[in-house]
Amino acid sequence: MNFTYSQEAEEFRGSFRSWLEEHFPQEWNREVTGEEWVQRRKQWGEMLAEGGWVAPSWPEEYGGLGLSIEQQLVYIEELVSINAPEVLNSNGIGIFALTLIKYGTEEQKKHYLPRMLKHEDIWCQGFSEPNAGSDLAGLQTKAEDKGDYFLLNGQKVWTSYAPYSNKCYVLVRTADSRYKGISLMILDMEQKGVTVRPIKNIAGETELAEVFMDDAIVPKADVVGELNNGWEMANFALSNERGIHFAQRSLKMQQEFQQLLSLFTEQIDLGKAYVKGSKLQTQLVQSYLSCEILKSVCLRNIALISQGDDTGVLPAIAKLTWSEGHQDLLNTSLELLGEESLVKGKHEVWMEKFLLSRAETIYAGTTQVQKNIIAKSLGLPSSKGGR
Amino acid sequence: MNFTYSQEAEEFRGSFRSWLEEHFPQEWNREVTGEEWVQRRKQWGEMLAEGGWVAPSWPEEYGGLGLSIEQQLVYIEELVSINAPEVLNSNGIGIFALTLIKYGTEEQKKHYLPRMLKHEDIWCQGFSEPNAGSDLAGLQTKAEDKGDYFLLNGQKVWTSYAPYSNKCYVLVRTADSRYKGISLMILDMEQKGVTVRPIKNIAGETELAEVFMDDAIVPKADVVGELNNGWEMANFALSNERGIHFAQRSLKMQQEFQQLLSLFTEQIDLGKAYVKGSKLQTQLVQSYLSCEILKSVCLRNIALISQGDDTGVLPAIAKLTWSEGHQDLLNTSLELLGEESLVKGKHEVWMEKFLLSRAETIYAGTTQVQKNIIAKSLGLPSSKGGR
Amino acid sequence: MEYRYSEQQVMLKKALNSLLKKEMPFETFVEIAETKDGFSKDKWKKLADNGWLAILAQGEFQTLEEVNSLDLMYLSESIGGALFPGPFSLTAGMIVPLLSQLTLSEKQNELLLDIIAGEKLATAILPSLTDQGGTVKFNWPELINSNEEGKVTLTGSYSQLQFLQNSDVVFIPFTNNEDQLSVAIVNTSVNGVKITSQKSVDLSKPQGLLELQNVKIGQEDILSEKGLENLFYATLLTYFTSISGEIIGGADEVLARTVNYVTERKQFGVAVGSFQAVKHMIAEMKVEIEKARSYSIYINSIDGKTDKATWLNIISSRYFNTNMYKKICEDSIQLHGGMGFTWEESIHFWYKASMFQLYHLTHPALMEAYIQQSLLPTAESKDLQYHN
Amino acid sequence: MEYRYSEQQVMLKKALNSLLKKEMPFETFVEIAETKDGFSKDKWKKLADNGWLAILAQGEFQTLEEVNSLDLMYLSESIGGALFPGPFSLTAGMIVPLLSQLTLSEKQNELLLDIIAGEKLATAILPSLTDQGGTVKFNWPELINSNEEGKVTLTGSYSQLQFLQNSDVVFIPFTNNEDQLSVAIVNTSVNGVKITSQKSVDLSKPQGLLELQNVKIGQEDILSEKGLENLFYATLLTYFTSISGEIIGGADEVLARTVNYVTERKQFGVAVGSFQAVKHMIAEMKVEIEKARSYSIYINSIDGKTDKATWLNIISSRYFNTNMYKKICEDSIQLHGGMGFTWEESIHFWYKASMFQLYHLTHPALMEAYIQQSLLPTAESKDLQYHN
Repeated sequence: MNFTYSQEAEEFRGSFRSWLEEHFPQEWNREVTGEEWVQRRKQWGEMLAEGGWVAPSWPEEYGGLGLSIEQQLVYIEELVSINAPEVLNSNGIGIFALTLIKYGTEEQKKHYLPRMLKHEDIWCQGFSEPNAGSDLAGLQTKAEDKGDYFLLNGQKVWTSYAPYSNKCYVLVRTADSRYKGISLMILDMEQKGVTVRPIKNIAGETELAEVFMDDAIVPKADVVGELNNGWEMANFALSNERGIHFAQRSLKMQQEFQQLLSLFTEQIDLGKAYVKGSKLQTQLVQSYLSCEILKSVCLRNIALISQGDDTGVLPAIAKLTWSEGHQDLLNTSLELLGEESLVKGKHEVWMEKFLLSRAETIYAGTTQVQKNIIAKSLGLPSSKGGR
Repeated sequence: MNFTYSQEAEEFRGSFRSWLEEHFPQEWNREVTGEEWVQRRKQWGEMLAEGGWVAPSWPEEYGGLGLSIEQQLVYIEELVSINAPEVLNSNGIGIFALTLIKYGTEEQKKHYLPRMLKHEDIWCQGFSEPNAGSDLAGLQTKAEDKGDYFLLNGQKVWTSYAPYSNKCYVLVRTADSRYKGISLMILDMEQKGVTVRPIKNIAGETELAEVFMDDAIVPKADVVGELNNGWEMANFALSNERGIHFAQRSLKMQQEFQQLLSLFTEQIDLGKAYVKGSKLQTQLVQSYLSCEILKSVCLRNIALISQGDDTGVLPAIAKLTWSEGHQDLLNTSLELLGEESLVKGKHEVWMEKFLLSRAETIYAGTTQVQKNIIAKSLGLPSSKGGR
Repeated sequence: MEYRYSEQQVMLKKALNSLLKKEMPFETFVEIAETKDGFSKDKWKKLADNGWLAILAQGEFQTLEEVNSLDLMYLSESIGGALFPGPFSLTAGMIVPLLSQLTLSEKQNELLLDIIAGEKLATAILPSLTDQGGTVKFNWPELINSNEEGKVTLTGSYSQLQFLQNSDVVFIPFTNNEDQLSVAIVNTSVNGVKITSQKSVDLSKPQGLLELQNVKIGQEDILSEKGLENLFYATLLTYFTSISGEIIGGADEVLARTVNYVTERKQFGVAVGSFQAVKHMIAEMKVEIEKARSYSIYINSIDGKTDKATWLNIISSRYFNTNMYKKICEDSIQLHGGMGFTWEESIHFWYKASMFQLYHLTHPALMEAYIQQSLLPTAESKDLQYHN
Repeated sequence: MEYRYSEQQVMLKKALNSLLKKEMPFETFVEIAETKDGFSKDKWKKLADNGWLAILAQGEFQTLEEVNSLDLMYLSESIGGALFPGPFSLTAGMIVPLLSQLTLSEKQNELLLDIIAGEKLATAILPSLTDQGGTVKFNWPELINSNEEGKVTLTGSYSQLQFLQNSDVVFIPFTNNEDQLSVAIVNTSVNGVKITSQKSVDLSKPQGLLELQNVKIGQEDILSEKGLENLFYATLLTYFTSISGEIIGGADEVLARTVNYVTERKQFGVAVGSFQAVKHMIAEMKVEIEKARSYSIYINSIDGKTDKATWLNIISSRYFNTNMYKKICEDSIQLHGGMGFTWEESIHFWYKASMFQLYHLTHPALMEAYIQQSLLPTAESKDLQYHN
């Protein structure tokens, strides 16, 4: 058992940190929202790409850093510590690219990967459908073989950043078989057959969208991997998220906990008596525990990946620990603010974060789906569904 | 909406209270356990019977008081307020007797009811089996028609007070049909074919027992109601518990809450610092709420019964509120005592009560079964099982 | 004992429901919430036209006999279910019963009639639960006031006053030199009054910042009769009862929508509602709502109230109800899956309303402390009346 | 980074497991618990014979190199899983490492060898978490002592000392005139020592009442070297780590038994474990256990500990673990249905062991307060070392 970083990881930290110190814009301390935020994410992606730092997990031959998982953790730590924005193409770079590298043709890789790095193409994910969320394999978007191309008809939902994307990696139905009838394709969003309709989320923002395909065209050269092998590729793509993804969440949550502590002190100084009540003190302790436990679960997970071992149900446990703990932490921030949390003003960011956090027990496998997975791993009969 | 007692109820209170003041033994303030406790319950049953007060819900023609539900509530209130023991035959008097009165023959009623009142027969309930608890209809004890009598083979479990009983009302399988193959019979426990094996419960006590039937005989005259109509009668019998039963639990719990408050004060006076900590203060508030809410749910339930209306899922809600709230209340008592709760001594009763309370979310329909019932009432597809 | 609503109650409820169905269908609410800052004078007048604002009016303004706070709670369930965007509970539960029990001048009388008719909208500063030297009780917000030449001068500010930006008058309680409670009736259009709309997350209850700079109030606009404070607190109880009704009605509506959703919605080829995990969550929602309902009805129906016990009851049930409401909405969002997270699925409107309730006048941590001190009174708090 | 046990660790674990399987199968535990008041000297010696009590011994007593508290925690999981009825953590985690790091007289040396060999059983009074003037920290129990003619006289009582009735000696810490910590080694058979067995609900950890009446202790039976207090606290950390292992191992065993039960047990014609509500409860149990395991391993593996942070870590994980253990057992009982409620189904033994853990030295409310004050230090508590 050993949670110290390898020498290589620390070396990487040194060089990355120097680059960041030189290049990360000081003025970005000022937080921005909306369109400005999206542009900042794009700009940051371009800057990192220019420096060669944008794709930590890709092999070097494709323009990545070829980092070990420990180094990737360091990469994330450094970015979180300076409060850097996530690059706009994170979905493509972190999830789809590795799938393309494993399953794609040389032509596809040569064409798409450099453009992705440089943020010339912005990618979104077309997996979920109105009737296929937790039940992803129930997807119904139809791709009809028309000789040179496929004709796509159907609808995707929960497509993050679709309004800003020109490419979408999309799962479509190419045969009847539930799992063996799904294919993965690259959809050009800038065509007549594709309509994007932004969905307002609970906080009133519109990063999410529905994507309608109405005789949309995908040339056969844009089919990824073998036809009808999409289910395997989708699982591969989603599994890429698991390791480093939760470590990032964990780091962010630790940062938020520190902000919460400051808020506590601030409210006490303002004479808000309820802060000293039993309820909030207990909640503070619970949030501290969640942060520490999540950190330890994530490090255990990464150590296992690092040594090439199966992580078992740890990703599911990390998901549950994070999503529930994070919701509770943000809920505590509202309790600290009391009535003030309701209105726009100095502390409005907490309400926004809180509202957005309601999705965290839903996306990337609902709480109930995670529990199904864990129960199955214990040898209990498999089950489906639930929320 | 009106939760005041009717005049008749208050009149009944007056007369019952006078009788109790005159007859309830002062020396019973001293609590006893084990065999002594059982004897006290029997003696109290005999005393009440002698005064004509033992069967509040029975029609007067059978020796009961023929009380309205409101009067029954008053009856219970008066008994709880003086901390009277439950009569030993409560299971027979409160549950089986009403079934016998509705479904039994005149001979059965004439023979069994007076003996039950006077505690000449002590009754236990033979419903649950090792593989038929939540799934009661899965019972397997077989009753074979032998002309004049039935021959019983099988096993019952969780039979409260079986070691003290000489009669048992027992559900047996008389045909294959899951629900339409169950019959209700009166089993004489004092015969060769019946063996009672006490089961130690979690607190080390042995009120519970397994009952083994090995060619036990039930004369046909002791079949209750129609053959194969046992399921209906079992449901009728169990539903008798629902109204007044929870009111009794609620009253007891209010009493315990007062004791808990005293314990709080006592521990504070002893300088136990942890009592003032957030955790216990919050738990105290929760227990207070549980008591008050349970009281209001029970009164609503009784008011509905009183006016002849369907109580819907209120009994299920009362069961959940009581069992969970009661476990929490007792848990708080242990937290108040801290390490002291672990050993025998002045406050040992709290640990005993706490351990026994673990069964409360299991018997009389587990928590999960109650939730199944409630979900079904909302129009969701019916489901079975769970814990 | 009786657990049923009377014929009159049932008739009133039906009438209100049918009005709401007609005037405040969900699309109308959404439109008002999103485009009209949460208030429509037109709809408010519709409510008033039918007499609903005077349901608890007393004396000469009384329209129905034998109507009490429990009736109001029952009716408010419909208001909360429909998320009616207007200060119904404040007006019908507090302002109208309060004013109608006072001796009013002709001008004041007219104001009350205007309020009842929905011609004028009024809001009020209310006392809130605070911790004063270790004892939690209701306290008045502090406003600087001076009393010169028969005029009272008010200076100070008050944040997050409900429906302020839509109101014609504000009732402002203040303590006069003799430490006695008075209430100033301040026209929102007079000099020295500044009103700023504060964007609230709860779109059914707009809030505003009130700033007063040397606002002079003449005696004719001051209520100060003897017993005013007690009456104020008595009607505050009715107000709390009414918003309890809003909570229970809102939670009920959310549950109904959730049951509907999981019944319609399919996953793995079957209705989401057929998964046991889903069913149990819904059952738990039902349990919590019925607990809240039983408790609230009970405490509003029992006889022999004493003042202290009444406040403990009201705070205890409010503590339970507000938590319950928020939890019900959160479970509902979870059960709606991705849809629950969108603006388009409607649950978030109730969710945000539940957050308004959670912190409105009575922070949950202070309610908890209030109950604690009532159960285990310390030397300081033992003999206090809990509101003054 | 590495998340795997070394070959040596795995080998040790296997050896211990095979010993436990042979010497402490469940029936044997039940017999000892029910008929021998929770201790068997014979079984204790079997554990000692294989060197397990000296696993953390230092200096000349050391048997293995590079063994630390994390190894002990790993091994203690097996002890907790088997509910081994003996003071393993106290002996191997605290008494042996403490004594082996002190300068001992020949007689004391012999005692240590006897303890390691299982010939003599020792127990010890430990400091516990208490609230002192608003600050929560570890404090020594108070015993009256006087120091005359080179002899120390002890008077006082201490309740619920683990394995007291089975012990040959008791280590009793006391503060001497110079406010320095000393430890008296008291033979339980000497005059003035009265021992009463206290029937504990946890049948794997018998407890007793120790009463001392003017017990005179000679200098030869007093440990008082410089740095003793710090060493005492350092080994107290190991002790807490070891009982964390017992907790995690116990919870693991309860989960395994539960999974087994719901897989075998049928209801409505199918295994109970196929109901989603059951599966989800079990999944939650697994989650909580793995959280506890991850956290405990992590805090015992990180470098660069500072004293304050170490105590916060130990208390935080203990707070989590003890609650987790109790909850796991409660869920298990629920999942066992009626069987969970009987003495015959075994879960109650672990359940009761979890209750011992919950209150042992560190009441959960005080742990919570300890964490609170570490996170939001007040003026008084800010600069304190948390144990003295």
